[in-house]
Amino acid sequence: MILDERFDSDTKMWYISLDGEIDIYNAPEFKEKLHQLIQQNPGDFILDCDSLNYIDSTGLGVLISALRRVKEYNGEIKIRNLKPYIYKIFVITGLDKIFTIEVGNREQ
Amino acid sequence: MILDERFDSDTKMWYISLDGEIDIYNAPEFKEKLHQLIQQNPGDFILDCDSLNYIDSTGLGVLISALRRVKEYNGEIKIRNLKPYIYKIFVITGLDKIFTIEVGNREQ
Amino acid sequence: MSSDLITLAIPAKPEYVMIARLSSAAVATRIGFDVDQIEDIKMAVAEAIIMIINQLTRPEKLSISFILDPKVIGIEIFGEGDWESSNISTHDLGQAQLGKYILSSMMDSVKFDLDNGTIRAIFMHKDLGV
Amino acid sequence: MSSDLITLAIPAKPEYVMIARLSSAAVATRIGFDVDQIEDIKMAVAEAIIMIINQLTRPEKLSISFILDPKVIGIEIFGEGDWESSNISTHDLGQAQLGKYILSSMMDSVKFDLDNGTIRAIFMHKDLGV
Ligand SMILES: Nc1ncnc2c1ncn2[C@@H]1O[C@H](COP(=O)(O)OP(=O)(O)O)[C@@H](O)[C@H]1O
Ligand SMILES: Nc1ncnc2c1ncn2[C@@H]1O[C@H](COP(=O)(O)OP(=O)(O)O)[C@@H](O)[C@H]1O
Repeated sequence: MILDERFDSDTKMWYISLDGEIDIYNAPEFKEKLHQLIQQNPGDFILDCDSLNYIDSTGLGVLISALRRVKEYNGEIKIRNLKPYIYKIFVITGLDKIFTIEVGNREQ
Repeated sequence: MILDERFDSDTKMWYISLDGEIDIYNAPEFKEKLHQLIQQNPGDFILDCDSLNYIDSTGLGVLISALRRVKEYNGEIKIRNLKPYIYKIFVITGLDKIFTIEVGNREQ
Repeated sequence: MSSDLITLAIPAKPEYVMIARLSSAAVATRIGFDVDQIEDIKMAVAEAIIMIINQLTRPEKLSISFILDPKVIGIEIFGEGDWESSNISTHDLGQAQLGKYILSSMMDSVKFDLDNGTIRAIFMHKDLGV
Repeated sequence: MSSDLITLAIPAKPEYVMIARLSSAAVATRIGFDVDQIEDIKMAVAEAIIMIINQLTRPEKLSISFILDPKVIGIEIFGEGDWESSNISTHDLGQAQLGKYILSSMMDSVKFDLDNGTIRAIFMHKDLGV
């Protein structure tokens, strides 16, 4: 789920690496964790999804919920290195328009 | 199942690479194929199991059936590069005693 | 030739949805779907289950039937438990909307069996398309 | 707390055994078994199914139940179809012997439900062992 988290106090950015699966089973824990990080340091978020293999609508809901909170202080959530079939899910659901999705810098 | 087959006419040996899964579903095809190779060139067999991920009792039965035929002309079947958990199945069933199993030359 | 039927029943708990997902992938593999189609089917089954679980106030059991024909997979998902049509929050509605987008783009058809506005069962199918 | 139950039913045809195998792996993963134990459980389920299929003269359906407790998996496999106790060849007996060796070493217990010398159902269990 969350493989790694690091707050850069110079740029006020959270660097989060996601991995494995985010689904109806672990989404509540993921939500709690993200909200906790937002409270701890209300900065921008970079979510590195290089090792993320699966996310369902519950996981997407958590991202939306986090985005709402981050928007409250005019922050943003950037999503990076999505695998093609996960990127497809963001497009299908229209979430590619509300998150800043960086495409094309996926090294492989 | 059978990834690759090659008969060396100098040494009178069949080099067979197995891959994937050999189970109740494809065992009949595997049996037919082995018997056909035995008829074509009654030589010794080297079965390279480096890419074999799964074999069930039906697949083992095919190997036993092939061994019986090969023994008729005093040939042998050598099994090479078994993955540890597949080697375990040969030991459990006692088949490690009727086949020539080469251990330890598995490069990884 | 009549269709082959595979059925799976799991407790309607989040920790078991993954089992339905992986079993669906195995079924889809056997029919001959390609890697992307298998991903779609896994995802659709999971979303359908999530939708049904979210509508039940006391989810108990989920039954998933796979109806297999040479080039088509039909999937029926049915939930057992208590539910009320009134208990759906806007939060859940947003969630359900996400699920519906995903379902309808992953499968070739999706039908909802509604009971008083609540989804009780979902039928969907996907063609092999070759 | 009572056990959770997962059931899977497949047509008793060789091409579907793989689905039971992969579903068993998913169930075992969820309980927390390690990679080797999951391999054992997959293999045991497949061997039990093969044994039952081989005893049926006209195999129809296989039902697999997984009874889940926090640290134990119980598996019951039951076959439907016609069978006669007389039709088992020595070839099949050799095959069955291989299967029995595998089953008994992969699982912590194995029980055969015999009807006139023929296996109708197989019950087995494995402990998580931690
Ligand atoms: N397209 C959408 N736009 C906005 N919100 C959505 C959309 N789809 C779903 N939602 C819902 O918004 C929810 C997150 O918003 P929020 O109400 O802030 O959640 P929470 O109160 O749990 O933090 C998600 O759970 C999601 O279900
Ligand atoms: N431990 C064993 N030793 C010898 N044969 C065995 C043993 N276990 C099983 N067999 C059976 O021997 C069969 C292969 O022998 P064989 O009668 O030559 O088969 P076929 O007639 O199909 O070629 C296998 O299908 C297998 O079931």
